[in-house]
Amino acid sequence: MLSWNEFLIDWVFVYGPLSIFFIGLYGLMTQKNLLKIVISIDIMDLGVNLFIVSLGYVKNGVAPIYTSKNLIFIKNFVDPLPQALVLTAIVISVAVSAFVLSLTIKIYEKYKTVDIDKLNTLED
Amino acid sequence: MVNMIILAVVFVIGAFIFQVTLSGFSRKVVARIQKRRGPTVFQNFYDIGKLLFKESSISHGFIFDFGIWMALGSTIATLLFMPVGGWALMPKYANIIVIIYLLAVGSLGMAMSAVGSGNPLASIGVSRALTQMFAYELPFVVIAVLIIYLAKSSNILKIIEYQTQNGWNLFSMPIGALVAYISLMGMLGKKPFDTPIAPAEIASGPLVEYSGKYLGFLMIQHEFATFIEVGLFVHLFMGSTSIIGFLIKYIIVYISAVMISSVMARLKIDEVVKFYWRWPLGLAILQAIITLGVRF
Amino acid sequence: MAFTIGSLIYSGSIFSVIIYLLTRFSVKLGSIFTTVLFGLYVYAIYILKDSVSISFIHLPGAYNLTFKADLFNWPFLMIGTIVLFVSALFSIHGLKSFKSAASFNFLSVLVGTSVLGVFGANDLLTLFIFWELMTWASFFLVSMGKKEARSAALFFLFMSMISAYLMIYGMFLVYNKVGSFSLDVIANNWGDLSDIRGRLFVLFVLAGLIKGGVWPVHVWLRTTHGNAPNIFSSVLSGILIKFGSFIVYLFVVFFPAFYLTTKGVSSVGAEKLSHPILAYIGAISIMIGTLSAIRQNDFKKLIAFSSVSHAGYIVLGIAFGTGSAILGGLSHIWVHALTAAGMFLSAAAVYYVTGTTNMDEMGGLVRKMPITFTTYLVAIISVAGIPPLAGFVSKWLIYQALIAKGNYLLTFIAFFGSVGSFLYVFRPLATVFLGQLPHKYDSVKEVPWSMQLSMLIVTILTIVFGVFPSFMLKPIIRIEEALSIPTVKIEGYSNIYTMLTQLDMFLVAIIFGIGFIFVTILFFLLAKSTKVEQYEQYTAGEIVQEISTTPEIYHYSKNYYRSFERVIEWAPSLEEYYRIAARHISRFYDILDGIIFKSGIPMYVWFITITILVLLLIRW
Amino acid sequence: MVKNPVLLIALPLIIGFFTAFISPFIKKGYSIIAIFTAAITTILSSLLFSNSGTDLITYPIGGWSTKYGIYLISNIQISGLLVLVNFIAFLALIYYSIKERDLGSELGYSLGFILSIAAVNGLILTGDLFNMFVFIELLSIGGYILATHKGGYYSAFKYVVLSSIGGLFFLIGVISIYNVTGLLSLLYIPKTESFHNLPAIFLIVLSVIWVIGLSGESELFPLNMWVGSVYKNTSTSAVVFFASVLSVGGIYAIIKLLSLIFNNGYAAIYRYIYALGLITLFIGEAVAFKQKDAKKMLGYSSIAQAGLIISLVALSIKSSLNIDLYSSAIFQLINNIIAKALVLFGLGVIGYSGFNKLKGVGKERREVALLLTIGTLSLAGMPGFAGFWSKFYIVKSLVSNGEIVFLVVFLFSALFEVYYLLRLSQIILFEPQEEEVSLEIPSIVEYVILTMLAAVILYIGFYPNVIYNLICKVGLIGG
Repeated sequence: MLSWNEFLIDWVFVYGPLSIFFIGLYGLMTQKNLLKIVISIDIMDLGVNLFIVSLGYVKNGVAPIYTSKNLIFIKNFVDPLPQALVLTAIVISVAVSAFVLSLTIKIYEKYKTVDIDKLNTLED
Repeated sequence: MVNMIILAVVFVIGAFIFQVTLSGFSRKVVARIQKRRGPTVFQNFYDIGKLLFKESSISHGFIFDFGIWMALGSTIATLLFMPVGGWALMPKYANIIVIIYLLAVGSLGMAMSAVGSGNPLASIGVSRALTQMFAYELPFVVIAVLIIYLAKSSNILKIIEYQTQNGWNLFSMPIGALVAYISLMGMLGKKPFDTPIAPAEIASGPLVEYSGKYLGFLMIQHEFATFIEVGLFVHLFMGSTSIIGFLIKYIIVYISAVMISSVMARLKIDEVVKFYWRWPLGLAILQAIITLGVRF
Repeated sequence: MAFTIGSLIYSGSIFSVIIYLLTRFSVKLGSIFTTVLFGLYVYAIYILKDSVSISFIHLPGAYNLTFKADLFNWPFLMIGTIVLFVSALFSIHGLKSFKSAASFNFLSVLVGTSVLGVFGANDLLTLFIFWELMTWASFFLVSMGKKEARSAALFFLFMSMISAYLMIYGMFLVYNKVGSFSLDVIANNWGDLSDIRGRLFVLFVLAGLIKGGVWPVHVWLRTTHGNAPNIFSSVLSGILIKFGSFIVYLFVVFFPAFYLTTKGVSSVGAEKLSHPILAYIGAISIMIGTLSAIRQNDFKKLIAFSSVSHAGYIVLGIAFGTGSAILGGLSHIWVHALTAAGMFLSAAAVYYVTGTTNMDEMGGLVRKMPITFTTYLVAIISVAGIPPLAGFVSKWLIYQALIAKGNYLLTFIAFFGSVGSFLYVFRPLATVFLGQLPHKYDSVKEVPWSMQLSMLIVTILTIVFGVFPSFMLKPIIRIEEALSIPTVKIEGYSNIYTMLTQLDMFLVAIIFGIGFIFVTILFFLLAKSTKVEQYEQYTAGEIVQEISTTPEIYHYSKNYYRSFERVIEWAPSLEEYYRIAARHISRFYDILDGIIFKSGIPMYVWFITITILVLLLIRW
Repeated sequence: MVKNPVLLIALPLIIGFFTAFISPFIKKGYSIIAIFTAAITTILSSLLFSNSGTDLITYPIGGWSTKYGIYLISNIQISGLLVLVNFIAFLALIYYSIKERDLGSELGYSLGFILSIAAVNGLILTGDLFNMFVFIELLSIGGYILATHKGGYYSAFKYVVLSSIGGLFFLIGVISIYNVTGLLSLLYIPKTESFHNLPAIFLIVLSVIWVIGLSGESELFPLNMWVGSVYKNTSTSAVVFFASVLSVGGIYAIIKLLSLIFNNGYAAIYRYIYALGLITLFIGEAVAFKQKDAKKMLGYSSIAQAGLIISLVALSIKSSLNIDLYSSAIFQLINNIIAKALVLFGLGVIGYSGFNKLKGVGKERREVALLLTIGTLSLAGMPGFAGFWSKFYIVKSLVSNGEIVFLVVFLFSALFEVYYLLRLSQIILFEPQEEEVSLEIPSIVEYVILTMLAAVILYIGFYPNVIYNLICKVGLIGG
């Protein structure tokens, strides 16, 4: 019988984010609409970010904070670095999303379509 | 040196008289085959003389003349390298390759002169003549090279010497002799290989524009060339050291060729090529294989 | 004045820019300058004859370009510079109506330096660098030609690059083994290279065959020669394809023989130097070149295929391995350099006045261009191997060697090529120079003096080398003696002795001359002939003016050997197979482009995914 | 003077933000700021170059230990590459300011250029994995902006999608290695015990993920599908950036990862990457051969070169840090970006890139066409030009290592490369003109740019060892 902890680590923290990632990938492989492609990328972003956050998980972990009152070194600190990294990654993905959405608008303005098949014939 | 020059002059004149007489004789032979009486034996002398001293003749420009000089001049030059029996004017240089190629200069000169006349029939004739040459040279070369190899020399005198020691090549390689004989027919332009001349078709081809002394020169050239070609065959296959023997064999070969040709009909030029490259060439290679197989 | 190859190359590269600027200023001046430069090359190489000099161009760093002029490469340098000089002389007037004359002269000088660099190289690196220099310079030169020249140049480039890449691989193979590019070092260590010798041989000889235009890699010659600028064709066929022969000479004769000689072998026999497969490749090349040349309708393409056939003679001679065969093969390089130059220059002269090289459209030009005609006539007599011209000597030497060894098949093919060459060389003579002169060429004149002069030089050299073959053979015999290859004896200027027989070219020429003069005198003693107009012909009773309104109709030039072509029509064309292969490669590349790059984003993602899966799942 | 290379990254960023802030007050002259930035980074990198030696020097930032903190690494090879990249960026910006300033918003694109410079410098210099990720993303964002310069929005879209996927892969790799070693420092990860205990399959997956993650920027297969259309549909200055600046960042990042992290004996890894590089080389040359647009063609040629370089580096590490192979790869990288920049500038000066429009323009723009031909000849590896020597050294190292398969693939693709490059010159110089094209008269500055690059190519062509010896002396970073 799977313990709750193993279930959490394996299925929620690893396979969960990965499956979200693959859903995004599936979207990229199948969708022909630019907006849907943008959404697929965002889904992939989400999956990766969740994966990063989940790697920092430590069972019964506490916040990795030293204060002047609490100078004791505690073994089950949660790793703070992935959380710091994920912030950067999220910022970047937001920026990219914004950019790519504006590109989509521009493309629509220029070609009056967001369908990939049509765009391929219009611009190569 | 003076001796050499006298000998050369005598040789050329002798060859001329002999061959022209013989071709006159051959006309008689043909006539008899065709149940005619035929002209006199000396008819060819009359013809040449008449043509040479004719008052009027037509020239088509410098190349037309130049080609004639080149044709006759180089044929005479070739003749000087040609041995007769065991005798040769320049024994050291009686080289078969030189003779074959020098003879080509004569043909080239004649072809140039003929095409230089500007008559398309002449051009057609020349193109056929060159094609025919390409056809008959190949089987001939295979056999000639075989003989050169056996004699270990391309000097004709050495080849004759080889035959006096080992017997005639005619007997040691009969297929080769047959091939060379067929090639000889082509060289001489006898029927069925008279496609380049084809009087009824292209009005004698290369000769169409010639008259007077031009035609006379070309007739002389033709007689000399015949002498060289038939002579080569005799030397290669029936080599003998005496001049008289040579002349007898020569007469036999030449007259037989004339006789055969008088009962033949003309082939088309692509048939000529196909024929030579199918039968004589194949037989020549067969002969080469047989001879080499026997030797090794 | 001390010349070295290095200093000549320096001067060439500096003058190339000056000549470019001069030609921009005045075409004639630039070409004269080029001619003077190449004339200087000829002179310098001539006085370098008996010197063994090694010169350097220092590249900063580990590699130097080293050059030598010694008896082993002198003949190549000599003939190369002569052809360069002659075609530069031709270009003084020949470039008049040429659009990019400045670039032409600039690149010509680069090609000139590359000739010095390749033939004068003392190490493989130098050889390779100048080889590639020649490739790109001549690529641009060929591009300047006719309409189809651009694609022809690209094909030429492609084939040249294949040969260059084969060479660069071989070059480093040998470098890894002996630690040097130097030819002497390689030759001295030739015996220790046994494990890579086979590979080296294939790489370099194949490279040489491609460049030399030998079957089955001759396919670039037709289009390249046919479409290159006319003046450059003579250089291309005269020298540049001899680069290939030079490489073959190095690897088939020079290295093994030099090694054996340094080992103290007193006589290097044919068994050590003979390469039967290569000899047969040369023989096939003779046949293919001859038969293809007969079928050409374009003056220059015909000469191109004759080059294929003659490259075959050269390879056959060199690869056959006996002293007489190598002598014949190497001297054929001289012969063909001159005759190819003569033929191409006369083609260029014809093009200069008529603006075409299509043989159908011409005729009777001998009336207008006697010098050009003479050049062509002498060149073809030499090409066909007819005495008393140079072509006979080299071919005769090859025949002697083949007959002496009793190789029937090769002898037969060698004769085949020779007899066949009568056919194809006669076709331009008949259709371009002889026959009826069309009205459109009524006003043409003989080409200007510089072109006449350059053609005369070629003609005279061909005759001199034929009548006095020792000028041509002695330098090559010196090579063979230095390599202890038993060779033929030569006495005086013209008497050649081989195992089988002897030949005196001067005597042949004299007798030929006597016969000719005798007949000519006789001709003039007889009654004078009347000269008639070109139309006055025998027409079987028709009146010329009625049946032919133009001379073109009365000139037999189209399908000259149609009846013969019918006999060989069934033969497949190698060129066609190459074209099919190229089309397949091209289509495959199109498919790659279409699948990978032209598809949309979903396909891209599929590709990415598949790539990752393939990379991860295949256990390497 | 200033020895810390951090200014190479910080200064462009600071200038960029500053420019953005002052944009409400000044309306023009942003391109001058961009040129100014590139000039400063060029000078700074030359200073760094003159001060650096062959040893790898670490420059910690903020006083942190290099094991845990952010730091930069540099030696004479890295700084030399920086000089070159910044210099070409400088030339491209000059070209931008005189010719293409009005193509789009001057502010936006100037910022894009400045951002790209910062990102490339950062990517080449950084010694830290997460920083590397940030710079990759920054580089991509700079690239996204540049890709839209001439309104090629759809091609930019492709680029964004592919690059984002690459970035995600890279991030997954970074976080995985952090999870097992607890470090992000390139120099220290291989020294940890936990790294040594990692199963081989983990390292293989990791290396594949990283290389594929970086393949978007370095133009390697499989994320390089954007290259052709972006090259075709953007401005000359932006294309020069892509070909000679941004791709260098990507390629050098891969080189750093390979040589610093995986440098001791995981032969399997190198087989993958080597194969990937060879496939890229072959496909790139094959597809470039078929193009009818010069810029697109050069784009695919860049792909092929990236594949070649990565293959060589992978091979050099596989055959126990072979300096020859590595040096020839770096030499090829340098020669390639210079020559490619020259050809692209030349095309920009002419103003067209479709073959049908380029036909015969050399007759009117003779000097430009000749200078451009120097570029194509160098790319084709003809003697007298820089490219010959890199090809020479590549073949030399391949033969001496017995890599015949590689050699055959390389030479086979090089055949087609020579063909299409010289065909470009041929079209420009010799083809008869078919369409009427209106050509602008080039300014003297444009000639100066072209001449400068051509002179560099010729100089290297005659004195290859000046640069090659330097590359050889350093050898592999971390080697």
